[in-house]
This record gives sequence, C-alpha cells and structure tokens, in this order.
Amino acid sequence: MSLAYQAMPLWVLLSSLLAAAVIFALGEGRPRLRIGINLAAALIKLVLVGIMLLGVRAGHEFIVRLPLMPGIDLVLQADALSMLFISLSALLWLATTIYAIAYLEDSPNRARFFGFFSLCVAATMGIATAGNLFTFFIFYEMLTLATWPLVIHRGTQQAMRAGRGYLCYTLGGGAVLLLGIVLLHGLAGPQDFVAGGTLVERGESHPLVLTLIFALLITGMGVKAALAPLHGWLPTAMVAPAPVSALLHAVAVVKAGAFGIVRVVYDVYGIELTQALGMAEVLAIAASVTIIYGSLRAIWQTDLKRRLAYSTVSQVSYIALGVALANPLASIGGLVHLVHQGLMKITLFFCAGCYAETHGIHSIDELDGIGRRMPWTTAMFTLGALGMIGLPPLAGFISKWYLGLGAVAAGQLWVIGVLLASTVLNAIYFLPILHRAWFRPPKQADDSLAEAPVGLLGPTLFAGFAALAVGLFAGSGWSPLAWVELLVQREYSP
Amino acid sequence: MMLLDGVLALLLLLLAGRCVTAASLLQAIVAFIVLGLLLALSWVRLQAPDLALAEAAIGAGLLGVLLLGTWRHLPASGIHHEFPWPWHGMKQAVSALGGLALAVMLALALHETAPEPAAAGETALAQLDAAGVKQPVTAVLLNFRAYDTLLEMGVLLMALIGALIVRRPLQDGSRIAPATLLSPSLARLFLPPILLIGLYLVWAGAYSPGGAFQGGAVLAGAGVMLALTGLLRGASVDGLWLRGLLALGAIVFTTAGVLLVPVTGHFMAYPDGLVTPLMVLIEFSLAISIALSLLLLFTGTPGLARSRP
Amino acid sequence: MTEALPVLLVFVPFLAGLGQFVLGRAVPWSQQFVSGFNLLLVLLLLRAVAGGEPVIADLGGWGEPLAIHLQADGLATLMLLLTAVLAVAISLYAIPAFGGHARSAWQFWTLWPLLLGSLNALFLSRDLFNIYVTLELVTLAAIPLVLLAGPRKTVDAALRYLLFALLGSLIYLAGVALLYAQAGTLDLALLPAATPTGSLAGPLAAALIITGILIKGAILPFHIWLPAAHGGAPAAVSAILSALVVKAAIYLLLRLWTGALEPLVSIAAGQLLGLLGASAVLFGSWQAFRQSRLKLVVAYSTVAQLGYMLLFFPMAVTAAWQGAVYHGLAHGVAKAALFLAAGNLLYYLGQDRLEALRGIDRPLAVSLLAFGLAGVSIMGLPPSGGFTAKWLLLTASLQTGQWWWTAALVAGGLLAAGYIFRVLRLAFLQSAEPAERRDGPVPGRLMAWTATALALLAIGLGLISAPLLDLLGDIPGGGS
Amino acid sequence: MTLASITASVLIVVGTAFYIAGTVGLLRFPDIHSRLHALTKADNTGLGFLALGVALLSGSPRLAVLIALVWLLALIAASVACHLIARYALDGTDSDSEPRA
Amino acid sequence: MSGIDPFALAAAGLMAFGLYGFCVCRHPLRRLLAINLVGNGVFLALILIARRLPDGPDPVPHAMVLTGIVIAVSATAFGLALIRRQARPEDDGND
Repeated sequence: MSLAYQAMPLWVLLSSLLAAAVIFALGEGRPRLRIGINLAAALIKLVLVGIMLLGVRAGHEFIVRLPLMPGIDLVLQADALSMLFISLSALLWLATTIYAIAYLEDSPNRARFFGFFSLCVAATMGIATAGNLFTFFIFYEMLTLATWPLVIHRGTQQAMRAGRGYLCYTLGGGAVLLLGIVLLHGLAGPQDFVAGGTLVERGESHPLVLTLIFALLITGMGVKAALAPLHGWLPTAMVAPAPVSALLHAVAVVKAGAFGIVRVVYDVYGIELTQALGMAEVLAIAASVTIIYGSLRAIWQTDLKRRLAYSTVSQVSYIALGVALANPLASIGGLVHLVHQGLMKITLFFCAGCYAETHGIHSIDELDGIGRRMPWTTAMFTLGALGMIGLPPLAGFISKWYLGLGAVAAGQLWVIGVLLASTVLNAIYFLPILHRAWFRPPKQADDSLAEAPVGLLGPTLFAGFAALAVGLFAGSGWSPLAWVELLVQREYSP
Repeated sequence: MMLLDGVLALLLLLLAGRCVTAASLLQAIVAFIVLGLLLALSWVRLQAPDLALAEAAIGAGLLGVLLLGTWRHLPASGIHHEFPWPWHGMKQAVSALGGLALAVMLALALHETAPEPAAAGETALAQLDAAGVKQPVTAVLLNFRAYDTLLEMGVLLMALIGALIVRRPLQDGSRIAPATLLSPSLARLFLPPILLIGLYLVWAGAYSPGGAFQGGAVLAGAGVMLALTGLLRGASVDGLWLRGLLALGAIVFTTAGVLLVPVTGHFMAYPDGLVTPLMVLIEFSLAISIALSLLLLFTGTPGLARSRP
Repeated sequence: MTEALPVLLVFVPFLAGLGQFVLGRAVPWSQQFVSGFNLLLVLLLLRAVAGGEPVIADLGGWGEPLAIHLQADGLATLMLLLTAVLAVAISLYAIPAFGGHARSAWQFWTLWPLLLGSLNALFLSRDLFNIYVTLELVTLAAIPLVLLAGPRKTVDAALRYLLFALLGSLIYLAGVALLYAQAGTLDLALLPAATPTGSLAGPLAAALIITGILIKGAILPFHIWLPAAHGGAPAAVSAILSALVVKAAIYLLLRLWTGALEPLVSIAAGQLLGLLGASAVLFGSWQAFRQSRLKLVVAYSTVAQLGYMLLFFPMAVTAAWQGAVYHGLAHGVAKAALFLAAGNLLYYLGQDRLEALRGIDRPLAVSLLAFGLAGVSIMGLPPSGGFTAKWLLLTASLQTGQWWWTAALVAGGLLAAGYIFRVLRLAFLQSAEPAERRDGPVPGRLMAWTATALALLAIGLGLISAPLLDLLGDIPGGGS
Repeated sequence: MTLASITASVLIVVGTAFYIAGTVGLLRFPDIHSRLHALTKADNTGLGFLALGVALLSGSPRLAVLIALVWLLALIAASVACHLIARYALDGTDSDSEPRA
Repeated sequence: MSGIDPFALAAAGLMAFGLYGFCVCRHPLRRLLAINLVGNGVFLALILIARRLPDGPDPVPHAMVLTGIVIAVSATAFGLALIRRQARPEDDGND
C-alpha cells in the first residue's frame, strides 16, 4: 500500500497515458465507450489528485524514481509547487473534455483528437511532477509532439501553417533547452529539483557558464511560455478548435513554459544564485516587455481568439515577472497567477468557442448584442474579462496586488508602472468587447434567446464560477492563494 | 629470370592501362582477358601454381566467356566509346593523380613489408600432418579455415539466385545454334578428357596443385563448351535434383561441421582417421556445386536440358 | 554449451535458407520458426555474455593464430539482439507482403534466412578475412533482395549498389592483405599486439580498411548508391537494408577502430571521420527534406542517421561509445518501423509520391501512427532510443570539449523533424476531394501492427537503456 | 650441356621463332583470312617444336606422352577454332565481331 | 633484394588503374572491369606477401586469393547479368 501510495505521481500520469492508449486502440468506432473512458479517466485522475493534495498538505512528499540511463533517473515527485499545477490541470482537463465532447460532436477524427488530448494532459502531468530537468525535458518534448496534431486538427492549409510555425518554435526551443540541460549535466551532474537550488557553491566557480546555461534554459522554456520575441507561434495557433486553444493557453503549453521557468529559478538555480548572476533583472525586464507588448498587440486584433491569444502572451509573463522579482510577496503573486490566469483564460476561450459554435461568430464586430442572445455565456465572458483587467475582488486583482506589493518590497517601483500600464491596456482591449456584447443592438433582426448547448455551457459556467470563486474566497484555507502562501513560505524559509 | 619478371610486370601494367583507357569496350574486355592469362603466368612464377590454375580457369577463362557473352548482348546503342584519358577533364586528372599517389604508397608499403614471418602461415605449415592432406592450400581451405570456404559457397549460391532473378525470359531453348557440324563433334571428342581432367584436379587437390575450385571450374568449362556447341541448353524449369546439387557443397560441408561435434568437440573439425575421406567427400560435393553454379551463371537459366537431337 | 550458441546462430538460418532453396517453393511459416529460434539463441547468448566474459567458439579447433574464431562480446550481442528482434518482426510482416507471387516469394524466403545467417556471421566474426567473406555474403544476399521489387525498376539501383559494394570490399581486402603482411595473423584479438607501428604500411592498411568499410556503409561521399537501392526495394527488404545491412559496416568500423586497428589510428583520422559523419547528418537530412517520394525520404534519412554513429570516432570516450552503439540500435528499430509503415502506405496507394499522401490518415491511421512514433526516435526526441543516444553523444561532446559536434547533433535533430513532419503534415492535410477516391487494398493487421510494434519498441528503447548499456560496457581499451 | 639439352634448346628457339613469325603475320596481314593463315600455320608448328623441346628436357617418357597429348589437343582445337572463325568471316557476320558504335 | 620487386609495382599499378577506371569510366561494364583490376592487384599483392615464409609459400594468403577469386567471379557474373538486363529493359520476366 505504502509503495503504491508513494507512487501516486506515476498513477496520475498513467491515468491519462493509458486513457490515450485505449482511445487510440479503439479507433473511430464506439464513440460512447470512448467518451466513457475519457470521462472516467478524468474523474479518476481528479480523485487521485485529491488524495495527493491531502498528502502534500500534510507535509508528505511523493517521489518515484526509475533508472533510465546509467546515472540518470526518471524522477516523478509531487511537492507543493507541482500540486498547484497538477490540481489546475486535472480540474480543467475534466472541464475541457466535457466541452470538447460537445464541441466536436459529429466532426471527423475524434479518436485521434481525444487520444492526443489525453496524451497532452499526460505530458502536462509529467511536466508538473518532473523531479529533475531531464524528466522535465522528456515531458516537455512529449507535450510538443502531442499538441501538434491538435493544432492542425482541422487539416486546412491555414492549420498546417500554424502547425508548422508551432513546431519550428517549440522544437527549436526544445533543442536550446536540451543544450542547456546537457551543459548543466556536464557541469554539475544529475540535479534533482530541490527548494533553494543546488548550484550555489558552483556559482562562484563558474559564473559565466552558469549564466549561459541559465540563458539557454530560459530561452528554451520562454518559447512555450511565449516570452516576447519567441511568442510568434501562439497567435497563429488560434486556428485550432476552441478546446485546444483553451488547453494551450490555460493549462498545457504556455503554462508548461512558465512552470519550467519557475522550476529553474527556484529549484535549480535558487533565488539567491539567480540574483547573484544578475539574471533576475534580465528576466524581469523580459517579462515586463512581454506584458506591455502583448497587451498592445491585442488591441489591434479584430479576431476574438487572436485578441485573447495576445492577451495570453501578456498575462503569462506575470508569472515570470513574479518569480523574477525574487521576493516572497511577488512570488505569491506570480504563482497564484498560474492558477488564476488559467481559470480566467479558459473561461474566455470557452466563451469564444460557444460564440463560434452557436452563431459562427469569430470576429469582434460580430459580437454586437450577443449579450441578449447568449446571456449566460456573455456573463461568463464578462467575469473573465473583468478578472483579467484586475477588477477587485476578482482573481486577477489578487495576483496583481501581490505582484505590486512584491515590487514595492523589492524596491523595483518601475514594476508598478508596468502593472498599471498593463491594467489600462487590458481595459482598452476588453471593455469594448463587453460594450458591444451588452449595449450595442444586434446586427441581425433575430435577437431571440439562443444559448449555447449544455455540453458547452456547462463547462463554461463551471470555469467561470471557479474563476470567480478563487478571487472571492481567496482568504479561505483551501484557496490557491493559501496554497501558494504555504509554498512560498517553504521556498523562502531555508 | 629477373628480366622475365620485369617484362611480365610491365605487360601487366600495360594491359591494365589498356583495359581502363581503351576507347572500345571490346578492346577493354580483350585486354582484361589477356591480363588474366598473364597474371596466371606470373603466379606460376611466384610459386603459386594452384592459384595460377584457378585464375586461368575461372578468372580468365570463364569470366572471359561471360564478359564476351555480355558484350554480345549489349545493344549497339548501348556501347559508346569512352576516352578516359587523364587529360580529358578535371575528374580524370584528379583521379589519375589520386591513383598515382595510391600506387606509389602501395608499392612502397608492399616493398617494406618483408620483415616478420607470418605466425598463421607457419602454424598452418607446421600442423599440415594433422590436416589430412599434403597440399597446404587445400588444408587451409578445407580444414584450418574451412568456415571461410563454407561461407564462400553461400556467396556463389546467392550470386546465382540474384542472376536468375534478373534473367530475361528465354525466347527459345537453343539460342546458340551450332555453326557447323564440326564444333559439336569436337565438343564430343573433348568432353571425356576435360571431365577427366576436372575430376583429377579435384582429386589431386589433396597433395598437389588443384582442388575443388580448379576442378569445378574445369567441369563448368566442359559444360560451357557443350552449351556453346548446342549440345546442352538452358531450361526455364529447375528440378529438385538440380537445386539439390547446387546446394550440395554447402549442405554437406555444414552437416559435417555440425554433426561431428560430439566426436571432435569443435565445430567444423574432423575426427582423426576420418579426415582424408571426409575431405575428399567434401571436395567432390563442393566441386559439383561450383561447376553447376558457374555453368548456370553462364547460361543464365535456372535449369539445364539436353538439346533435342 | 554456450560455445555452440554463436555457431548455431550462423548455421541454423543458413541451413534453413539452403533447405528452402532446395525445396523450391515458399514456406513462410518455417522462417517464423527460424527467426523465433534465432531470437531464443540470442537471448541465451545474452545471458551468457551478461557476466562480462565473451563467448568464443574456435572453429575447427586449430587454435589462435590460424583458425577462425566466433566471438560474442557485449557489442556483438547487442547487434545480434537487434537483428533477431527485427528478424522476427520483418518475417511476420513479409508473410502478407510477399504473398501471391510464388517465384519471388520463394526467392525471398530463401535469401532472407541466408541474409540473417550472414549478418549473424558478420557480427560474430573475429577474423579480418572472414569478415571480408561475410561482408560479401551480406551484400550478395541483399542485392538480389532489392531486385525482388521487380527487376525493371530496380536494376539500375542494384547494379550501382553491387559496383560500390564490390569496390568497397576489395579495398578492404587490400588493407587486410597489407595488415597480414605485417602482423602475420588475421585474428582480431591478436592483431593489436602483433602490428608493428611506425611503418607506412600500417596506417595505409588501416586507411584502406576504413575506406572500404565507409563505401559499404554508404558514408557521405560514398552514399550515392544507397537511396535508390533502399528506396526501390520492397518495404520489408528496405527495412532490413537500412536497419541492419549498412549498420553492419559501421559496426565493423566501431569494432576495428577500438580493437584491431587501435595502434594504427590517429586523432586526425578520428576528426576526419567525425567530419564525414557530421556532413552526412546535415546533407542527408537536407536531401531527405527535399525528396518527393516517401521511400526516398526514408532512405536519405538513413544516410543522415548513419552519420551520427561516426561521431564516436573523434570523441572516443565511453559516453560516445555507448551513444554511437545505442544510436545503432535505436535507428535500426525506428528505421525498420519507418520503412514498414512507408511500405503500408505504398501498398495502399500503389505509389509513393508525397503528394498522394494527402488525407491518408483515416484509412491508414495505425501505419501513420507507427510512422510518427518511429519518427520521434529518428528526430531524437524523448522518450525514445534515439534521444538516449543523442543525449549520450551530446554528453560526450561536452565531456571532450569538442562542442562543435553538438551543432551537428542539434541541427540534425531539427532537420529530421523537418522531413518527418513534412510527411505527417501531408497525411493530415484534408484534401478537397473525398478521401475515398483511392480504393487500394488496406494493409492487413499483421502489416500494420508489426510496424507499430517496432515503432513502440523504438520509443521503449528510451526507457530500457540501462541494462543494454550495461551489457555493452565501457569503451574497449579504456579509450584514448 | 648434354646433347639432349642442346637439341632441346635449339628446338625451343626454333619454336619461338615460329611464334614470333606468326605474331608478326597476325599484326601485319591485311585481312582476316591471311591473318588466320599466318597464325595457325606458324603457331601449330611453333607449338610442336616447343613441345618437342620441353619433352626432351623433361627426360621422362610419361611426361613426354602427356605433352604430346597436349599438343594434339591444341592442334585439334586450333584447327576447329580457325575453321569457325573463317566460316563466320565468310558468312559476312563479321560486323558482329567489331565494336559497333 | 636491392631494387623494388617488379610484381609489387604491378600489384600497386593494377589497383591504381582499377580505381582510376572506376572513377573515370561511365559504362557499368567498364566499371566492373576496373573493379576486377583492383581485385587482381590485391590478389597479386597477397601472393607476393605469401612468399616470405622460409619453407614454402604461406598457404594462408593463397587460400585467401582462391576464396577471393571465386567471390569476385560470382559477384562479377551477377553484375554481368544485371548489365544485360539493364541493356535490354524492354522485356520484363519474372515479375
């Protein structure tokens, strides 16, 4: 029992890996069985994650170690940081699966879609539970591969172009990351993720090499995290079906990159070393530039999903910013944004998908008066958008508040400026949408109530209310904020 | 005798040059065949009469027939003259320089390697008494390093299979019509002595120059002669017996090598007392397989048949 | 008892092939027994070798300087294992693939066990001249197999293959002659001690031997015979050729470089080989990217992938040794899967122009999955055998400070992704016309699933490398 | 130097001379028939002299008989080959034996 | 022996001519001839090497030559079959 309990991260990983295998094996036939397996796997995973959550909260660290190559192990571990990511993924996977089942009803190649979808989540689980950089890299590349068929799912020329761009960026990033990892391996041997990092004593002897490696690692991860010059793939990947976009933006790909940056800074280099090497400032500046740049670009987009995509570019960098400020409060802000942004962004994409699927709306100027026809959906969109802007007491506000506090504490007052500018820009590109949706008359005469089908609306409502709840009940003991506070406390205590 | 050696070597080089640079393909082929004969002569000079026999029979004789036969089958448009002289282009010049450099290095290397006596060769000569035959080359081929010979039979067999895969269908059984009555009767006259010589060569391999390869090649030559004079023709069907004979050498060799393990304790070793009879058995089965394979490589057919009278 | 294993590994397939030849008609199931038995023998050998001591058979019992020995050490056993596993899969695949054509089926089932025995013989040989014979044996078994795709289409490729192979083996033989002149023995184990250094003949012999092997192994300047031959052969044969036959030449290079030729080779020669390998990686991948026929893509990919193995020579440390050999294994399995999958596509389409692949994912999902999975290993992405090998090679390049090879490794992986995804992209592309316009026969389960099984194995090699690398051990002689 | 060896040497020299004459004829004569004429005449005689000389040198009757047998076979083969070549030349199938451009 | 053995020169020359021919010639039959020249050069070299033993020629290189000749001839015969087929591709049997 204890062994099986200790191996929980493995079971969580396998729950979606096996689901993927079974779905592939089933093929296109038997859709009901496939749906059943899919949902069952998602539920099982949720239960497993719940058990682990209890364990980690009680101070237990799950760890599984499998020898892979001489001297190199595959390490899966569940510490507080990985639980943050795992819980988010497990929860949103269930929601997205339900959403996708409804979204893709009667479209071709569903077995392929759901197979890779499960694989994608398995990879995300792997990234979350990776106990060293090597393991992290394995799942990081697996994620790239599993996402590609989802991006090109529609099979159009446009989708293929997006897929090609996606691959060029992510595989290139992967190669850079691999170089960094190999270099680090050569320098310091196998390194497990340990709070506070393990490289401090080497920092004095090889500062230059370590800086180079840091740059390589962050560049490699920055591609997926869509840091400013490396974000090009993200907006074009919008051609993918809405659930995929939701997955890309809220849970899997972008977050994997951001999560990786967190791991490198906290658990490989350690905050002290990162600061000592002077890389914290560089990272903070890169993140700030991305925040402003993404928001600016978002303003000029007319396609709803493209605007949301640039919004993601901007918002994900909050996480990197929080980490780079290297101070407990800012870290809380950054890490909690991992969850908050995920919930809010998935709500927004679900809504975009509802619009597209129910009324064929893709462009923002078609949204006029949609609030009357789809009140629930639009309400959820509003929740998400306002949260993104950072209206108190919504989730986005919490993140920004802590980031701001951290910036003050760190003495980096210019960051406050960045946050303020970002908020203003967010408002500029979100509020007109809300205005159109609620206050403009619909272009067509028909303004009868035509809400999205239950399969789409249900997950949207769930995600929207979750996004609302994490903001409203941020003070409760089970909120992400409380969890992150616990986590940051552990990170900064030694 | 140095003079003879020098002349021979010079002729070899001239013919090789001719073979490579001749404008007409036929001349190149003829140069090659003559080169083979002179090579055989040189090998006699170099104390290698077995190899001279083999080269004359297989390298120059059978290969010559095959080359000329192929040349005959090339369509007129397919044979273009080539002028591969070193001054005809960049590639030629570079290749010539490279060849020259290689030749110099090889000659120097061959010249300088004289010091150490060869351990393997000395061992072979020292253990000749235990090998069951008096002829050292045969001892190496069929006993000391019999495994090589076995695998070589595989090469021969697979070359034959490959050649049969690409063969063109036979238009008509007797594609070489006898020109006169003279040649078939000549062939009939020559057949018994040639067969005798072939079998003798196989048998003699145990104590004097000769052996399965030389004998097999002579036997194949007899077959080629019969085919050329129209007494024997290729057939498009092969029989079980023919395939059995083709594989006979390899099968007998392998079986002997494996089945005798309990007696000898080693693979491909022969028990004392049975060495000589076993080796003769193996030699003859090898010779039959070699002769048939070479003959079929010549006819390019999977089977053989006697011509209709 | 264990001494019998290497001998049986050669003789059993050999006799099976001969028996098949004499019988005169195809008996596919007998070959399944042979490949199964072969695998069993290799597994027994694996157990025997795992202790660290090689298994040696003295053929004829004449002892060391003269007789031919068969020797199975870690390296040879790994190659035998690769061969045996692929033999099982390819033999199964060939049952449906060669059905129907009585004569060519007979020829295939004759030549294939002979080739299997020849490969085993090559991997086991401990004798320079015997290696020459086995090299010829492998070549002359392989070329007729190429012709089985139909002489009209493949005769040019087969002829070119034959010419290069013959030249290569004769150059090799010239090197062997010079080496024997100095050392007086052909036994690989005795050669390093017996070879005098400091003369011209020694390095010249080594250079000739290496050049000959490079020609046989289709390394960059000598690669020109490979694509047409591997691209034109029947799929099962292409798999054998790319996964095993050319690999055998590189295997020899690894074996001789670290053994018999060790006193004769120099650092400069190692760098030169590495340079050839790196150029092969880049050039081959680029060519693969530019091809318009599926099997040529895969064939050029072989040109590229063989180059990785040559990166061992400049670095010559244990990590490079393990990486190169492991790359051999991983590429063998993945490339076989790739060719079998490509064969399935070809079987359905009746042609292999890339343009024809549009929207083929629906009828041939399993084969395409196999193609993609095998592609992961070819690209060197984790988790896969290809990645493990790449990791080891990268580690070696940084360990030895020869960081310039990392560029080739990384760029090669990216280019590989380029040509693999180019194929997948077309397959996933939805064509305007309905997909049912083709009515080719859908490859049977046996064909689809053998390819997939191999592809999964290629992935799995990334997870089970530890015992295999243990078996291989450190670089012989402790490295330079 | 015994009488036998002197005789043998003379015979060998004479035989060689015939060979040289035959070769010169092969090279110098204009058409195929006269070339054949020169070649066969001279070579068969030359071979005879050579065989005789070598047989004398060997001094063993068994070898002498064998050499005589070789000479006889060579004679038959040469005459038949010559006949065939001449016949092909007469039939006008000559074009076959020259390289076709 | 004072000078260089003429046969050593011949062996080296045969190999070199063969390689030259292989590089320069285009017709496959010529290339096949060139390869056989290389082979003949190698065989000649082996026979030269075999002469070094004090008591009789070394049988091991002799055996190598004999094996080599048979292999070379088999492969050449196969090559010739391929050349014939290549020259007359129009009639396709055995398919």
